[in-house]
Amino acid sequence: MNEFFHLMKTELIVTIIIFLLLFIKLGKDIKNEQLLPFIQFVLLVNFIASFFYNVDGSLFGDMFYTNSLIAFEKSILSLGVYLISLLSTDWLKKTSHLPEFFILMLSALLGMCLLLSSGNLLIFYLSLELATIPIAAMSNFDLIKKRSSEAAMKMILSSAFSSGILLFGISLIYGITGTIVFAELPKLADGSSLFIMAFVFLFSSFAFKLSIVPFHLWTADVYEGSPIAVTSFLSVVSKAAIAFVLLTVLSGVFQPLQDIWYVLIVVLSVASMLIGNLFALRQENIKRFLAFSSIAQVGFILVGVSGNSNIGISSVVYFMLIYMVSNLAAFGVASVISEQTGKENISDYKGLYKNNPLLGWVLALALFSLAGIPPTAGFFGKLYLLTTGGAKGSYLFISIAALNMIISLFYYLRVVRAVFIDKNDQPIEKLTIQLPVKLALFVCSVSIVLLGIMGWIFDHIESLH
Amino acid sequence: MNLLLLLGIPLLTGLLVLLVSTKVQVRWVSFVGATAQLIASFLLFFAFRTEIADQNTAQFLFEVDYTLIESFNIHFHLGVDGISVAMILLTSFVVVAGILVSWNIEKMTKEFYFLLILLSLGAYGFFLSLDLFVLFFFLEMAVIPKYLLIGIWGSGKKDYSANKLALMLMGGSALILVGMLGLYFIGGHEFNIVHLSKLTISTDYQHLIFPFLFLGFGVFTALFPFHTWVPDGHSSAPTAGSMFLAGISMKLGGYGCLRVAIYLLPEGAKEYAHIIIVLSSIAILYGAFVTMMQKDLKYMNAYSSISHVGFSLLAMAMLTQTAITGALMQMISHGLMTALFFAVIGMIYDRTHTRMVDEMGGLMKTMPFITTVFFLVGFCSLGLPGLSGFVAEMTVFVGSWQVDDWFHRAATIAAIMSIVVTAVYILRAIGSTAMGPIKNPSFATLKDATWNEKLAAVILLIGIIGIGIAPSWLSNLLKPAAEIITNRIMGK
Amino acid sequence: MPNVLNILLIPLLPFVNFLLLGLFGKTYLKKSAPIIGTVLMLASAFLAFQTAYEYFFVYGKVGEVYQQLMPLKLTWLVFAPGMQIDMGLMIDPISVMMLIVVTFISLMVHLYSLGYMKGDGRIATYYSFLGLFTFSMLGLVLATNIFQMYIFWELVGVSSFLLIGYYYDKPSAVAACKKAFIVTRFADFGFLIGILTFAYCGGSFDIPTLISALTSPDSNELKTAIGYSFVGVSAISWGAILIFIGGAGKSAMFPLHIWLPDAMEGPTPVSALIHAATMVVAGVYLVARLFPIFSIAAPAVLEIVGWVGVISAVIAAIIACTQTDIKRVLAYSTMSQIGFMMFALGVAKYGGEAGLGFTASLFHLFTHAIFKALLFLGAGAVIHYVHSNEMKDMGGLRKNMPITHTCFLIACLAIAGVPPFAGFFSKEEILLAAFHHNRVIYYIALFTSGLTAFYMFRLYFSIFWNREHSAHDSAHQDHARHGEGGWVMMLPLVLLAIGSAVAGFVPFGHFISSDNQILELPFHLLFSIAPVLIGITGITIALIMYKTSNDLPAKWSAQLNGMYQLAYHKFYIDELYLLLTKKVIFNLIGNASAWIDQHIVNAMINAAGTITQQFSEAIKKLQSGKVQQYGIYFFTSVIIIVVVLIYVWN
Amino acid sequence: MEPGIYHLLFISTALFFIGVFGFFTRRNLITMLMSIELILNSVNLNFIAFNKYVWPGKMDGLFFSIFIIAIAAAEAAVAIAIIINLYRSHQSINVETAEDLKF
Repeated sequence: MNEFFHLMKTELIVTIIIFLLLFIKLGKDIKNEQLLPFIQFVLLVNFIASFFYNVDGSLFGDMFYTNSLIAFEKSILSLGVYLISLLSTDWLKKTSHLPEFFILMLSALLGMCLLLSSGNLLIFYLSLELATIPIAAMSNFDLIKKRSSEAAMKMILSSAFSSGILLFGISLIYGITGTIVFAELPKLADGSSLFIMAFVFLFSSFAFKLSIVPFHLWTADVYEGSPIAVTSFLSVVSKAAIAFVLLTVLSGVFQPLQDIWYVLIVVLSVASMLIGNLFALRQENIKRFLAFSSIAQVGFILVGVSGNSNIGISSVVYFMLIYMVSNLAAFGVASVISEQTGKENISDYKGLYKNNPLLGWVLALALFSLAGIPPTAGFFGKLYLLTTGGAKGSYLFISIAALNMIISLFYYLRVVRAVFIDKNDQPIEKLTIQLPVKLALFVCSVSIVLLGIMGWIFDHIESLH
Repeated sequence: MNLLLLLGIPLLTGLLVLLVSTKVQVRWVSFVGATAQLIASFLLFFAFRTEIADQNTAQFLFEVDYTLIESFNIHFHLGVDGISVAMILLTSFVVVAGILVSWNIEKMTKEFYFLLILLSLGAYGFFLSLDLFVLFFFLEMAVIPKYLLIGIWGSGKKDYSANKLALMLMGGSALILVGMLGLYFIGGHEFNIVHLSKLTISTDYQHLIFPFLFLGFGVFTALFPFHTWVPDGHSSAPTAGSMFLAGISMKLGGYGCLRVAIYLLPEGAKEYAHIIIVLSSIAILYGAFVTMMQKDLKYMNAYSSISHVGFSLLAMAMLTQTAITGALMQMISHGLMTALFFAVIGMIYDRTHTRMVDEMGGLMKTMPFITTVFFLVGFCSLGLPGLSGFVAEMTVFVGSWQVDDWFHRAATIAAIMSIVVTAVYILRAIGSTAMGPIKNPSFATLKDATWNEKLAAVILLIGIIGIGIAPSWLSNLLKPAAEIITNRIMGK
Repeated sequence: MPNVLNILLIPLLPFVNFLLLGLFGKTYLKKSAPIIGTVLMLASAFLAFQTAYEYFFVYGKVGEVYQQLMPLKLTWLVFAPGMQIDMGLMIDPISVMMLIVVTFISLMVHLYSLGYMKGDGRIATYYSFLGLFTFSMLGLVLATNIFQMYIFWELVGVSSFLLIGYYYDKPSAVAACKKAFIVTRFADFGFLIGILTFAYCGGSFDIPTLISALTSPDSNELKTAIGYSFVGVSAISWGAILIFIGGAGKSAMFPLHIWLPDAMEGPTPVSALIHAATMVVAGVYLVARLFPIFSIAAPAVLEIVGWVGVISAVIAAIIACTQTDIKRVLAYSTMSQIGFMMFALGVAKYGGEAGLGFTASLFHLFTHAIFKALLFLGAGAVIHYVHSNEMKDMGGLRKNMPITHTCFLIACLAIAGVPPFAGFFSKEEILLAAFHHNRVIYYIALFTSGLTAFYMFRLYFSIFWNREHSAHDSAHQDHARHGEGGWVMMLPLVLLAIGSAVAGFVPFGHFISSDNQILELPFHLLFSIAPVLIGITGITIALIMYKTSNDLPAKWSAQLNGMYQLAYHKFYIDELYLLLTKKVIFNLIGNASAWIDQHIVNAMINAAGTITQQFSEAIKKLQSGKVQQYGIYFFTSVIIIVVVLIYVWN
Repeated sequence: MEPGIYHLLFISTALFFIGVFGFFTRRNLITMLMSIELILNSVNLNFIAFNKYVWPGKMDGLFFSIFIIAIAAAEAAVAIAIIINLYRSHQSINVETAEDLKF
């Protein structure tokens, strides 16, 4: 029993918070101004708690298992949620359904935690749905905005379709092997055509959630239409969770097929980088811009995945952490600006630095980190990904990845140029930044600077295996 | 001598610049920091000389080694040999001068100085590091400050130039990255330059990886035909930006070509030396001819930089000890000279508000100091004895002439021919700006250099004349290091 | 034994002058600058004469052979073992002779400039440049190492550049200084490659080492150097040719002479010092310095030297006959006289009697320096007086400027080869050497010396006789106020005139010969008849044409129309060069390179960006916004991946 | 004729493709949702068929299909809520009315 509490600690805490919020909702209305700090505090507690009492083990006949790496990944997710709750303060204070929003978000988080720990395909499927459906609802949270509902519609339909494909694949796997337990699958997996087909069906669902080209088409539309808090959740937390699971599934369950999926990953990685970058070049809306940039980033993550080694897993986890703080910083700035001025276009950012130097620096730092420019952490993240990906010795692959860094630098610099260089007669006036937002931006910036230079963090992740 | 000091001073200066409030404080903090760094560089130089005099035969001195990331075998590994010491001296000279000439920047002063110092930090780190990863880190770190310096404080078509510069340099570093990772895997997960230099890497691999590394660093040092960022970048950059760009940043590339590409992959260097020689001979002559046709002083100096840097690439590819020493001397000399050149152009531009050669004239009458410096630096550029350019070029020529076959001889003659063309464009620039009648009546009332400009010019002139009059200290500093490189090329 | 400090101070004192006046001349030493310069030069000249005396009469000779001494040799820069630049002092007959010439003429010019440049605002700069020039020229003369020589060679070039462009606000002066620098630079390109080739052959930059390696018949270096050939010419010959190109550039030999006439844009004392007496003979000195190599290892090149010299001599003399600017006439005359020195070297052999040409050449160098400096300083006095360079503005000045007139006449007689003035003796030896060695050269030279007498006296009569000014008297009165320029200007003239008169009696062969042994200069009275006669004929024709104003010159030039125009336009060599540089180098190469850079190299880089952008625009339709289409892409991709993985890859 | 596994699989595959086809061609959002339900049902059929004929000893397939039915219901609930909201803002449940977000 004690083991149950230890192993499912994060899930339990998240569940408790969800119920707590439900009860609060049932009770009489509390003003957002009072409720929000409380929620933020609780989420902080959740994040801090995720570091303690982590033990390895499994439950329910291996349906649920956890280890220190998974626990660390869960901490990253909790951190992401906490930071989002801070960064979106402006928007959250205005929203009329604050508890519901967090109930949905935490449900999704719960789904993701379960997903990371899932030990068989059933739990995997259930938690995946749990991690997806609430996000679709969240996308619609700007109830009166047309774009928000369009985004939600696209999200739910696409994800339902993709889970249909996923299920078809799972059913085939079940038909071939007779088992849905991860631990048994590698032994039973044969290289038959049907199995490969089932694998591709299954993989497409991952690709869909990670927005790997050519399964990425929903991404930009949904990112653009959703509220920024949701967009950042979608692009950071959700993506991180799926990436972590993809690592375990590919290198664990589908190890026998590794020659096949290596090729697949390489091709899709190149495609993602190219398409993501090429689309990002022309974007005007900052959210849409970040959507395509995140597609390109996923291409980079796949470089690390292709390495198929422990150090590759560490690099991906490390990179996701860096990617999270960088992207959240960018989204945080976008959110502040969007909430206070309603401006979301890159051209509106011209001359931002003049009145808002802090926002300008944070945004620049975040974008440099995304572009992989030292001394920001993004440089280290990307380099480690390339280093592990290069272990297979495919110079062409590494070269394409490196060349894509040039294209991506171009469009990141476009934003930097707007912020620092371009002239504007009516720049965005001085914005007030709320304390929680400031705190979160500070945390993100400091992490962006320090995560890379402090090499022991990577070594720590590496030691978790 | 602890090498961390050399990184610590700029880092501290940068942080202080961010902390202080007024523009005056920013300037003085930067200036004091840069001067302290200059003193530290001299301390390093003397400490290095003492060690050498004490028969310390280690390849790299004052090594510092901290494990950065164990899993990847990345070390924060610093150390210096003669080449690094010389490069660090060069950098600290240019930095002090650059900070001095920027004294009157009023727009976003704090940011400006911070970026300058960040850029210099990148250069110092680059010259100090003995670990490829750290080296690459510092190399890349210097890219974005350049972009911002040009973009924010630049002039002309600065957007285009800044973008071109950042993207082309990024392209260069992408190539370096690939080459570096290649070395890493071939060397058995090793980024350490010292260890890598002890390995015997199979010839095929060397042939494969060498182009990546050399071209990559070549982009930084304006290897033809990847030089096109140079003219636009330099001409749009603010004065100090151009000085740093040409004086320091282009040297990063040259240093990398030598230290990483040629030193670690000697077989590759031998294989591709012919191509490099052809490209750099083209760069030398073609750069000189294009310079001759320019009307804008900054474009002129930018193209002449392409031509001058071509000398060092040419000399490197000759693969003899004298030539490599010459290449390094040329890098140092060109760094000082071109920084001064840009400084002078900046001073002239600040006053006349034009950089067009044919709009000026007779400036000698109103600004004797500036034009005298202009004369001196022009003479340095065309290789006048007593100034550093001569010594460097002669070492290059003598070194190149040692390789006796028609191909190398022809390349050397082509290179020597460029000194005539250099004379043509330098005299044209000097003749139509400083000499002749005053064309624009408003120029008759211009003021001569201010104290900070004078100090900047004098500091760089000390370097130029110091090398020009007594070159052997520099030559002796560089030669042992060059010998190690040539020994590896010869397979000793 | 030589006193190192004394010798060292000879070049260093002018250098101190340069530094002192260059740094503080505008501020602290504004008044005293000329005096400081002159005093330092005086000291330097004194030391030079002392050194010369001691060398020639005290310690220089060991058993009838003058020793080559190197009292000081400091390593300056080591390129590779054996290949190093040394900075040293070389004391041997020719360098000591040159020391005297340079310091003496320089002193005269310093002195003269006190008057000539009086009241010029930048006189401190002027004196510091003079100091720089003298320093560099002395360094060149004293060089022990061929690279040291090159270094000072370049410095000499740059100080010449600075002094020609001294009147920097005159566009013609700016153009002239640029031209001078670039043309000599072009020649130096050859010189440098020549040095590299010599060093490659001889394995050293050290002059004595080089000479011994490349002249002793059994040395390996020489054998390889001769064996190694390029387009049928041996490496050593290539080296010698290239080095001679360097010398020809500096000495304004045809066809690299075009800068010299333009260089007259500089102040006249500068022309006297640099472009008449010292710098322009550096080419002669260079060949003389390396004479053993030329003579023994590359005799064919020496032949070339001879022909280039004599061609330059005659061409310059012809042009000089038609020029109207007095300084230009003197410039061409300089070129012509240097041609004499060159071909004298060309007709010499190493050692003994055959080395007559060598001695003669340097003898002529010595005498020419004196009388040509005198001519220039005299012309300077005239120009100072009439404020014009043109002959038509002069005439009848003999009464106004008696001292100048006398001195000028002595110099003209000297250069025309009228005994017993200096020029007669040296030219005599040259002609004698040519007569024994190469008759064609001898006849051309004879003709040239006639021309020399003619144009010199054309100059002389035009300035001092010709029209008797009545109309211009008032103007002359105006000029006359500053008279001939005071004693500081007249003293050098008188001293030089004395020199021109007596220098020929120096037993030159006792001091200088190709092998440093004493050579009795032969003197045949019968042989002298032809040159002297021809000289007198030239003078007579000039007398008829120019003594009084008449229409003979106009008539004759009309008769010789084509020839005259050709010579008047300097054989259109300038135009040819202009065509070559403007059309070929600027338009064909320069513009083409610039075009390629913009439209090909740069365009390629830009195209990479544009193509990416356009591609990005072209594929934007993929993201159609239709969720069903997304589904189709999704499903199709799945199917394609399955098919590819199963059928193609597996 | 006793229906065998191939018959069942044929039906499920047909259902799957009918669902996919419907998802691609129908313009009405509710109908598209129904098409997805068809896909899910084909998967259910698959699971049951495999469970009965291939792996009769295991119960995984049965459980799986029960969970799928449950999740499908949840999904449909959220989807319909979203569609209703879309109807409020767009006055239509035609998928083509909601194509503002593109490129």
